[in-house]
Amino acid sequence: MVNLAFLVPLFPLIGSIINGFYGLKIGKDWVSKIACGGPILSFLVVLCLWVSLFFHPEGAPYPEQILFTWVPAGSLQVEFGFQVDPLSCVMMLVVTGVGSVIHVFSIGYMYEEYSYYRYFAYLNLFLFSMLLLVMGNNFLVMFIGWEGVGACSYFLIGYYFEKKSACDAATKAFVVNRIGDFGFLIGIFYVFQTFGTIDFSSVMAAAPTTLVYGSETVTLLTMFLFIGATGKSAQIPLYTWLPDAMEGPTPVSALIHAATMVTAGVYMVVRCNALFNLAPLTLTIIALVGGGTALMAATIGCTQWDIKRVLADSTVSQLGYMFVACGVGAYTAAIFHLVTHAFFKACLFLGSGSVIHAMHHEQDIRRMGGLKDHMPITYLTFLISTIAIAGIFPFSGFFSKDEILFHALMDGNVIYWGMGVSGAFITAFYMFRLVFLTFHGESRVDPHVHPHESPAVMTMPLIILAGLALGGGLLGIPLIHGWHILGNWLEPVISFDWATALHHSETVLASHGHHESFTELLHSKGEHHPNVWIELLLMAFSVAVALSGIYMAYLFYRKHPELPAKFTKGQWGFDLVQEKYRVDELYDEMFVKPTVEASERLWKDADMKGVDGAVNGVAQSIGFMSKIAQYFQSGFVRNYAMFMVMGFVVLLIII
Amino acid sequence: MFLTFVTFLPLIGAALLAFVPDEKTETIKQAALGIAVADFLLSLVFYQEFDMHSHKMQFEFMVPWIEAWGINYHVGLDGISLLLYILTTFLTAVSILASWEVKKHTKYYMISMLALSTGMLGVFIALDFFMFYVFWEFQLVPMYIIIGVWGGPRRLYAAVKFFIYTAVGSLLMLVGIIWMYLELHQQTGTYSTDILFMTDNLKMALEVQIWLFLAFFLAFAIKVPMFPFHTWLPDAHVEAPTAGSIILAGVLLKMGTYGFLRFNLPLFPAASYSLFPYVCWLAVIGIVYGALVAMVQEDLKKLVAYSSVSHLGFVMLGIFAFNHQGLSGALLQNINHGISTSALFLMVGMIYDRRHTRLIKEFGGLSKIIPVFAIYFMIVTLSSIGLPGMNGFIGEFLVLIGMFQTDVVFAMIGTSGVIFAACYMLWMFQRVMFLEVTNPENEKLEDMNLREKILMVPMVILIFWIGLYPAPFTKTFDASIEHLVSHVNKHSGIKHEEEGGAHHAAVKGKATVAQLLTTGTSETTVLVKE
Amino acid sequence: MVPLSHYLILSAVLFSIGALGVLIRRNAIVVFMCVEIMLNAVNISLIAFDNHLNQHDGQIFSFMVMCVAAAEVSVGLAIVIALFRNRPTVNLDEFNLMKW
Amino acid sequence: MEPIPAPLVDLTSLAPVLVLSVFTMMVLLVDLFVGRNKSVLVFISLTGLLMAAISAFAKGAEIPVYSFNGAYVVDRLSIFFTMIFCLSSALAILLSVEYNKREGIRVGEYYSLILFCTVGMIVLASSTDLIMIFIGIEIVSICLYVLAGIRRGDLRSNEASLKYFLLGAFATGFLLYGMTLLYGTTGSVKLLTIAERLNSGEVFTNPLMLMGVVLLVIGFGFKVASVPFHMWAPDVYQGAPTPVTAFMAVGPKAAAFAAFFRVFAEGIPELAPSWETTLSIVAVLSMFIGNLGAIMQTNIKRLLAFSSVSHVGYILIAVIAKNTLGSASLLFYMLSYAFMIFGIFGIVILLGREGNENLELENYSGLGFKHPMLAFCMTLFMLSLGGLPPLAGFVAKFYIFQAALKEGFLWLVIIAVLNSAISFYYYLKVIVFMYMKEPIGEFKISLTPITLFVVAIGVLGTLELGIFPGPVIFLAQY
Repeated sequence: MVNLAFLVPLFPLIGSIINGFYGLKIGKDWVSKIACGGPILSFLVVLCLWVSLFFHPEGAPYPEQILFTWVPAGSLQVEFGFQVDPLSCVMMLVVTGVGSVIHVFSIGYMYEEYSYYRYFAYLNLFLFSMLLLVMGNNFLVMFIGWEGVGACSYFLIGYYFEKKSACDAATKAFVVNRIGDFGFLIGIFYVFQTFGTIDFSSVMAAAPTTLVYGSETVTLLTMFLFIGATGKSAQIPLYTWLPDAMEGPTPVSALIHAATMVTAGVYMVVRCNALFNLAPLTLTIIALVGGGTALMAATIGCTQWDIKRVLADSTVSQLGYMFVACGVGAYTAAIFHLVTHAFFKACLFLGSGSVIHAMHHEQDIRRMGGLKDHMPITYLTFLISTIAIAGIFPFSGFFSKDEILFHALMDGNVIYWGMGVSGAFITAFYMFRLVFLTFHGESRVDPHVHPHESPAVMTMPLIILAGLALGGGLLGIPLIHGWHILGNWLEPVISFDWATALHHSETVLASHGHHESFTELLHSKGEHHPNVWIELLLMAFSVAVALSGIYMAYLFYRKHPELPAKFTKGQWGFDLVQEKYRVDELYDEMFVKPTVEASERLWKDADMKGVDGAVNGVAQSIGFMSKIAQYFQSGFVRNYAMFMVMGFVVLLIII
Repeated sequence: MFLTFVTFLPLIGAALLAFVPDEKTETIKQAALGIAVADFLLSLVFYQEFDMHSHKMQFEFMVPWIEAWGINYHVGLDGISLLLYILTTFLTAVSILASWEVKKHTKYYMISMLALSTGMLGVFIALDFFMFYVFWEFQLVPMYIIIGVWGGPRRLYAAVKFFIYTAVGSLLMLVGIIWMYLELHQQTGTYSTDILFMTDNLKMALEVQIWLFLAFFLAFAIKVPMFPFHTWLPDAHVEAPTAGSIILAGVLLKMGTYGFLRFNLPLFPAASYSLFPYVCWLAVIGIVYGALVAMVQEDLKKLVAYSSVSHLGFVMLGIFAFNHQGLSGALLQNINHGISTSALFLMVGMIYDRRHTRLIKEFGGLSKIIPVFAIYFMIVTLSSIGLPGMNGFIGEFLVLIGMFQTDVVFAMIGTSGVIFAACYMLWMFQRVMFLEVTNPENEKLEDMNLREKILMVPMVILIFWIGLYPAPFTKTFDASIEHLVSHVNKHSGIKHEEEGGAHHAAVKGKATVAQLLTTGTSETTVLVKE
Repeated sequence: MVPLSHYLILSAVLFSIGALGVLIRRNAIVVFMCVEIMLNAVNISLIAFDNHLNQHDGQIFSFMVMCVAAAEVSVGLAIVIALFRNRPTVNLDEFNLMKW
Repeated sequence: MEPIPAPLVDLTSLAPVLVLSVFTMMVLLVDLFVGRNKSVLVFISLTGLLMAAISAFAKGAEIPVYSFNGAYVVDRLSIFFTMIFCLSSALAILLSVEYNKREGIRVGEYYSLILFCTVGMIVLASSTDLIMIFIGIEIVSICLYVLAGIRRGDLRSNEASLKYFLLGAFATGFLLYGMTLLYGTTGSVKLLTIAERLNSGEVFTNPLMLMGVVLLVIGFGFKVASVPFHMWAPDVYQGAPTPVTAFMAVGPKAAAFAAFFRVFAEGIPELAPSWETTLSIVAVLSMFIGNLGAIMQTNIKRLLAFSSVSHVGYILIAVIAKNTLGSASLLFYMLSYAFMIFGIFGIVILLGREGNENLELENYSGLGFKHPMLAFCMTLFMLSLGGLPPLAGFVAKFYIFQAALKEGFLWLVIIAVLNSAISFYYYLKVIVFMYMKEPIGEFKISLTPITLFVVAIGVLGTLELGIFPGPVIFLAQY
């Protein structure tokens, strides 16, 4: 069964090749058929794989499909292989599933575009790379996908390449991602140096008995990997590219910058949980970064007027949640939130896409309002997803977010939890702000524009995704033991043998002379049965928080629309937030400009004057000397004789 | 014998071309192309016949040349030179096809091209120092003529600079060669300039090795070119005609790295070990410096030229990693750079033929006007950036992972080059291909014609082939690299008691990083544990 | 009996006088004369050495020198005459068509 | 009274000298009878040279042979040099044939002078006695004085010969004085005797002797045109008729070097510590000044003059090395130099035409594509002079460096190497003009056969010595 794995990425690849080279010839209909056919087919294959996993014997290693040896270099033998285990299977399902839906949506959304084929070629190519990323059985194959998705996002952000802003955004996205990839590469090097291999299975198996808990090796290693994650998943400090990435077509934002690519970092961390578990320091940093990002992005979200930018910021902050979960070692929760987020955020983006489509590419919510009558389906689905993201029972967001918050408090500390909760409050506020401003209230729409409901090809996906956003919570029902489907499903991947690991660390440390005992740590890691009441209490609290946020939004934007202006007028703080804390400018001043100027100087001064100047200087000095030498050749016999005598004297003196 | 034939075939062809009357340009072009292609096909035979499992020289052929001095005509191929050899024949064919539009003195152009090809091939097969030097200097002349006659406005300056700069380095190498030749006689009583013989039988103290290493280093470093010796490259590239740039970037630069692999490492292992920190510093400086400077260039060719400086830095880093990954990465990167950069120069040349300018600010929005060109250009650009799945990545990855095991610091600095590569390449691409069409002259550019497609398709195929399935390429040099690594380690290992500066340096480098982060981490880890 | 050194000093002095003449005089003919003086200075020292070592090589040598000197003078004068035909002067400083 | 010892005369070892002298006389005689057509003279002199070359082997295998009680020797050096002399004189004569027709040099003595000069060179190369050396030098120089001024009507020619003559005589004075002092201090004029006396320590170095050595350096230095005694070379090279220039650049220089080598390496090697430094300085100066002077030149003959000065610098290294390898490399270098120089001057002559010799570099611009073969040959010679493989010049340099490194003169070799890098600049300049500049006027070149023949010989020699130097090296070394 696993031997079908290679088909999964293959279909989109074929699609992209066909569309890329013959797209113009075969016409839009065929383009769309091929483009959507690829993902859907691979979705079906993934389903088969998924089913096959049910019959997988307990405890046996998960099957891998090795296609060929990719990079043979002495001790380093990298295979080009795919890995089908619960984790990757979940990701594949999400990617192909959501991917197919979004493809379908794009048919409607992009239909007027001239270079329709180009769009779908890129989109399929993206799916291909994303699937490589999740399916790769070693770091390097993952890295192909890792950079591949970066490249595709570069293409797709720069899809409207006549717009300067789009190009800049694309380049920025790629370069920032590259900075992350730099970290990731170094991480891979460390992995190879420590384990002598870069296959996931062997590395993870060897980790407990190779690494020492909290040693700087593992800390460095994981830190570098995490830098990679921050780049891809838009965390502080590398998050700035994501909001700009909204220059791309909306479905792209839905697929790449909400549902799939940006979650790659989370996936990678979870995939390497065996390593991260051993690096407490890294985990702390991850949690802090995640929480910080969640808060910061949320605050920014409150102040934006561009519908897509709001969603982008919310994406960033939701990713922050996932990292908090990783940081406290609640990998299931992270994946859980990843999945639900994929559903509702994709739905939100597509909804916004449908709105923008209806409004003829108007994205400013100040020129919207009262759309709910014009486009009911869009409104409904959008609302559902909004409630979901706000985390109201029983929508999917509620379950995943609460699980994260719960773990944040239990396994982490109150700080993380506080960050999470306040983030939740703000999220609820700005998401409903968005809803109110867009759909409710009297219309502020430009009279020439006549908003209308989008065609079925666009609404169907919305409905599907809304449904998932609604019911997605069922994957992880809390409280009742054993009902956490996702948890049970992922158990084999993220189970970690603390006992051996810590024991090994102790022995190693002992051999190096300093005796530390990890026993109490081991106990803390042991299976804890939290008090059900505490959990319930937390849930209630967070729901209350969300509701209050919603109410506040209602207060501000429905009841007293004049309030916000009062509060924000001339508030430097508000301006600061609205300008996204001026981080872009900061980076510009700190890194971009200096680099460019330095390069200029390097070239003009160091290279042309310095290095090359030296070379030419030698040449010129020789030329000068030869000029001087010429003047001795005066043409007068007596001078010649004089020189002879002088030579004689000189030699005589020397001898 | 067959090797000799394939090597000298272009020269013979050139000699024959000399008798064709100048007017018959078409015939001349076709003939030249025919010869080059034939040579390429013949050279493929070597790949076919090559025994991948032995590090020994193959297709060896030796006849006495100057008995009085014990100099032989001795040629052969091994894993290190095989691919470079084939690459040379390939690029010769490509560049002749690329210069189809040359109007001025076509005949002499083709003659110099073919002569040049023989010179380069000779460098890669020579197994005798005297011969090596002969070819090494010989190929300067046709290149000099090509730049000087068919080059751009400042061609004279560039040509003379190229020639003399290279000559200075190689002349010092000559002194080194003679010195070793006499020393060998002192030790073994036989006069011989045979490279293999010398490698096996010549024993030198460390400081002697260091001096000789430096003599050779200068010659090769100028050719590579490494950081402080690189300034001839941009001038030469900018002024040279397209084909000249292709050959220059594709093959001539590789002679330098080849020299390091063939001479510096095997002959002076101890010196290589003890000097490796300095070489690596130059290499990483070259990587970063080249990238930064490339970022701010206004001239496309200059940009690519500086990017070569950066890429070759990777190669040097790989060579001085002294381990399998690094070396195979370096060799692979040689080929990759040969392909990607040549392709870049090709495409720049195509634009140049259409617009007669290479200034970036003249362009913009081309991908709308010439989409096919845009696709190819994008692929080539990405491969030069080193996107995984394309050739550039494998090489850089291997180089860096190899260096990482030898010295962390250099590996890290080197890896940062990956970021800069993205910066300058994509920025260039954006300014040339994206945005609106600002310059009316660009409105009516015509897209690639058949000849240009024929030129580019093999390049692209190779780019992806090496990127996705490099085994056919790597397996040619695995054995040789194994042997080289063991040789170097053995002979420098002996010296380790006396010196070991190298290892100290390496260890120190590692230590510093470790300390930096340990001191940072250790107590914080404690903090977290409580 | 005059010691060797006297002869040598004499010849050295003569030689220097000749050389100095070559350096400072402008007239071609006079320059010849100075060269002749130098040669004769050499002859003196030759004879002196010869006498000192009581051999005959020195004398032979000095004879040779004389012949050669004669030959040189004849050639030299011929050259000057040829020159004089084209440019009626014997001032050396006027002959520098070719320089730098 | 004891019987008068009959002087032991060994005619066979003198054979080449005698043969050549006879033929020279014949030329003088025949010249009286032939009218304006001098081709007979050419024929006779060529035969004479051929005869001389053959008769050089009269001694057969048992070399070296010393005769005239150690004043005259036939050995590897002398025979090989005799070959070079005959070759160069022959080539010079061949060059002159058409040149003289064109430039209207109709004097028959011309050829006899060249032959006399050759006689002098042979004497010079094979004499081991200060007196003989002196005589040889003088024969050579006097002939050259006349040859340089052979174009009586041309003021430049006159000036050249005058300068050459005055300075030559001046230098002769120094040389003589040096010889005298050497003779006085060692008590012998025979190099061998001097050598063994110094060796056995009968005589020890004293200031006079050293002064003598320096004076010798000046004398020979002038003849080979080494800095700072080179000043005459550019002017004379420029003024003299082109074939004579070529001749001067090769034959007499080679002869002077032979004597130079004999005196210093075979005569007074014991004094090496004192003259090594002196000669090294002279060599280094020659290289530098020669190259620097050449860089700025626009007249090809002056350019070649300066380049020859720098080559003298390289060759002096061989003298300094003073081992057998040194002498062999000296031979090889002179031979290859002969080929190159005659080839180049052949081309120079071909480019000239009646009334205008086209000696400026501009006259060469565009030659490359008008007369590709000619330009190709010129390129070949230039690169060979620069020392680029696989050409004669490279092998010769390789040889000399080898000799020097064997004696441990690393620094000299490095300086030489750097200099040859500098020298590339002006050699390339010629190529630049030929290929990379547009022609200023179109060429009226009459490819006259004999001159072409000389050029061809030059090319063949350059390539042969470059690609298959084996046999010649063998001859030179053993």
